[in-house]
Amino acid sequence: MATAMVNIPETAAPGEIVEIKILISHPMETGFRPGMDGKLLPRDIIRSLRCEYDGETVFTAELHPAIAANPFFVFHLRADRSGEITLVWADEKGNEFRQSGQITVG
Amino acid sequence: MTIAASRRRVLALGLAAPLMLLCRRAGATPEAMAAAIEAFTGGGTPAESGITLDIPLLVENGNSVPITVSVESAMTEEDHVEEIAVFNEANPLPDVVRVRLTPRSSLGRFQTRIRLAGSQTIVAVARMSDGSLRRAAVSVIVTAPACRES
Amino acid sequence: MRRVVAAAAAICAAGGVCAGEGMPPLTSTPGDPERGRAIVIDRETGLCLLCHSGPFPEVTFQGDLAPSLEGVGARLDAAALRLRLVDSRRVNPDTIMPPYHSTDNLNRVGAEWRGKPILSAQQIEDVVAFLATMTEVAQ
Amino acid sequence: MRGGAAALLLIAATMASGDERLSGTAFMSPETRAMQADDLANPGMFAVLEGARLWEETAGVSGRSCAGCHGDAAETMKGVAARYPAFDEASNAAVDLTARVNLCRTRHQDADPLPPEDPRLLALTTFIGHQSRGQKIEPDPDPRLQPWRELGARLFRTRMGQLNFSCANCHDDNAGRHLAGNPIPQGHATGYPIYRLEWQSMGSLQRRFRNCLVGVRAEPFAYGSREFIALELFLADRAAGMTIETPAVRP
Repeated sequence: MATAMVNIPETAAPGEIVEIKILISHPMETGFRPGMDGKLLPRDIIRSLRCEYDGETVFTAELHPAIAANPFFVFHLRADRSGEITLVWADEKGNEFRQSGQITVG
Repeated sequence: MTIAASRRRVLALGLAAPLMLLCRRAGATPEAMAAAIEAFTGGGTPAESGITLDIPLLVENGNSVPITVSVESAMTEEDHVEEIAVFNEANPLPDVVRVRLTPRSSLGRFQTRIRLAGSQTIVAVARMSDGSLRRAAVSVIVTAPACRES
Repeated sequence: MRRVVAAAAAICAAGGVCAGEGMPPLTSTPGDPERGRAIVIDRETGLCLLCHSGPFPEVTFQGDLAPSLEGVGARLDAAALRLRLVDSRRVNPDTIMPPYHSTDNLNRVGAEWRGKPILSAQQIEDVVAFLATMTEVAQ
Repeated sequence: MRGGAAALLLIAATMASGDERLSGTAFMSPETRAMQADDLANPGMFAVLEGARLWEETAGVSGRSCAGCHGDAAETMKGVAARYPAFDEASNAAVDLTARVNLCRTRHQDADPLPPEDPRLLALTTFIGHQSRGQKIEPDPDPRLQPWRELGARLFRTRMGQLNFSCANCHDDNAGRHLAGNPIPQGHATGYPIYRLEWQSMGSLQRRFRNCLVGVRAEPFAYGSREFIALELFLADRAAGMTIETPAVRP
C-alpha cells in the first residue's frame, strides 16, 4: 500500500497556471543500505509518476534511488478545460496507485 | 498506507551528529556521471544558460535535499522543454531523476527532494523540443552524510 | 582492565591555567606528529574537530564549542598538552572536554566502551607530538 | 549560511517578547522549516493520517476503538499532549503519551501493548499530539509527580558516557554553537513525535534520547524506563508555555 497527499486545485481561471503537488508515503529503500542483520535491505522504490489531465499525459517522472524517502514532486499545468487530473505512480513490483481530483475551469 | 520501518539497531557513534557511515562506498564517480550525461545528451554540447538548478549550498541532512530545476521556455508546441535529467557524482548510482514535460506543463520547472551521499556536484540537463541542450551544475556541501542510522 | 593512572599531575585551582603544570610522557616511544594529526581530524577517533576548530583545510565543518587549536603548541608545552588530553578535569573540573585517557569517575559508559579510554597511551603521545608542532598563528 | 540569517531573525523576534527559549525549528535551514510548515510537504502528516485511521479501528478482544470511548479526537484530545507526562492513579506512576496509549490498549481494549517505536504506536501518538498543535505546553502540576520532576532535572545535568557529557552541557550551556557544523538546539521537545530526516521516518522523544546517549558513548536507558519518563517530564517543565508543533520535522 502506498498513500499520498495530493494537492489539485478545484477551480481555476481559463489559462491559469496551477500548481500540482504530491507527497507519497514510501520508504524508497535504495538497495544499498544494510539492515539490522548487516545484509542489504532489498531495493523497493517508486519508479514512475505521471500526471494525466483529462486523459492526456502532461507530466512524467522516472525516479531513481536518489529520490528521498516519501517522494515529493511539485510541477505545473495550464488549466484550459474542466476535467479530471489524475496522478499515477508505480513501484518496481508492478503495483500501481492513483489519486484523482476534478478541476473546474471557468 | 506504508510508513518506513522505524526500528533499526542503534549503531552510530559520536555526538548529536552521529558519525558512522553505514552506506556502502559510493559507486558513482565524476566519470560515471559524465558517462550518464553523455548517454542523455547523445554527445551534444549543452549551453550553460537558460536553466537554473536551485539547491541549498549547505545541506543539513543528505537524506532529503530539496531541488528545483527551472528552464526558461515559452512552453509552446513549437518550443518547449521535453525532458530534464538530474545527475550526481557521489551516490551509488549517477541518475537522480528524469522528468518529461509537455506544452501543457506551462512552466519548464519542477521540484523534488533528493538524497546526497556527501558533498558533491549536482548537474541538471534539459533537452528542448528543438533538440538543443542546456546544463546547470551546483556544488553542495553536506554537513551530515546520508545513509547513517542512529 | 588496568586503570589508567596519570603520574605527576599538578592539580590546579578550579578553572585556572597554571604555569609549569604537566605530565611526563606516557610511553617510551616518542609520539608521531603525522599519526597525531590523523587522529585529531578523524571524527570517530579523536573527535577533536567536533568541538574545536583549527587550520585543517580538508575538514569542512569544525566545531565552535571549544577554543581554536591554532597556535596551541605555542600556548602550552608538551607536558601541559598531555595533561589536558589525559584528563582535562584536572585543570578545570567543569570542562566539557572528554577525558581522553582516564576512566575515572565516568557514569553509564556504554558496554562497548566500558573500562577503555578514548585514546591509547601511544595515541595520546602522537596527538601531543602533533599539537606541539602547532605553534604558528595566521596573521 | 542562509539558515543563519533567518534563525537570527527568529531569535530576535522571540527575544523581543522576553522569552529566549527557542524551538528546534529556529535552528533549522529555511528548506527544512518550509517542509515542516506545509502540511502537504510534511511527511509527518502521514503519521497523523494513519493515526486518525487507527483511532477509529477496533483493537483487541474488546472490539473497542479509541473513538468508541473517546469520541471525536479533535475535541476530546485537544490539549491532552500539552499536559503529558501525567500521573496515572492505577499504576501510581508518571506515564507519557506513549505509555498511556498502551495502558488504554491493555486496560480497556484487551489488546497487547505495541512495542516501542512501532509505526502504529507512533501514528497514534502523533495523531493525538497533533490535536494540541498550536497550544501551549502546560505540564501536569500533580504534586505526586515531584519525584519524577526531580529525577529528570538531575538526569539532565548528569554527565554520562565515555565522552562524559550531560544534556545540559550541550543544550543549556552551548545551544546555538556548532558541533562539527551542526547547530546545537536548546533541546525543547515541542514537536514530538518527529519526522527526522536522519531516520527517514517518525520517531519518539525516547528514540532521540537514545541517539544522544549513544552519541556520548553511554548505555542508553530502556524504552519506557522511569528515567526516560522523568526526563520527558523535566523537558515539559522546561518548555512550559512553548507551542506544540507536532508533527515537527528535524534534520
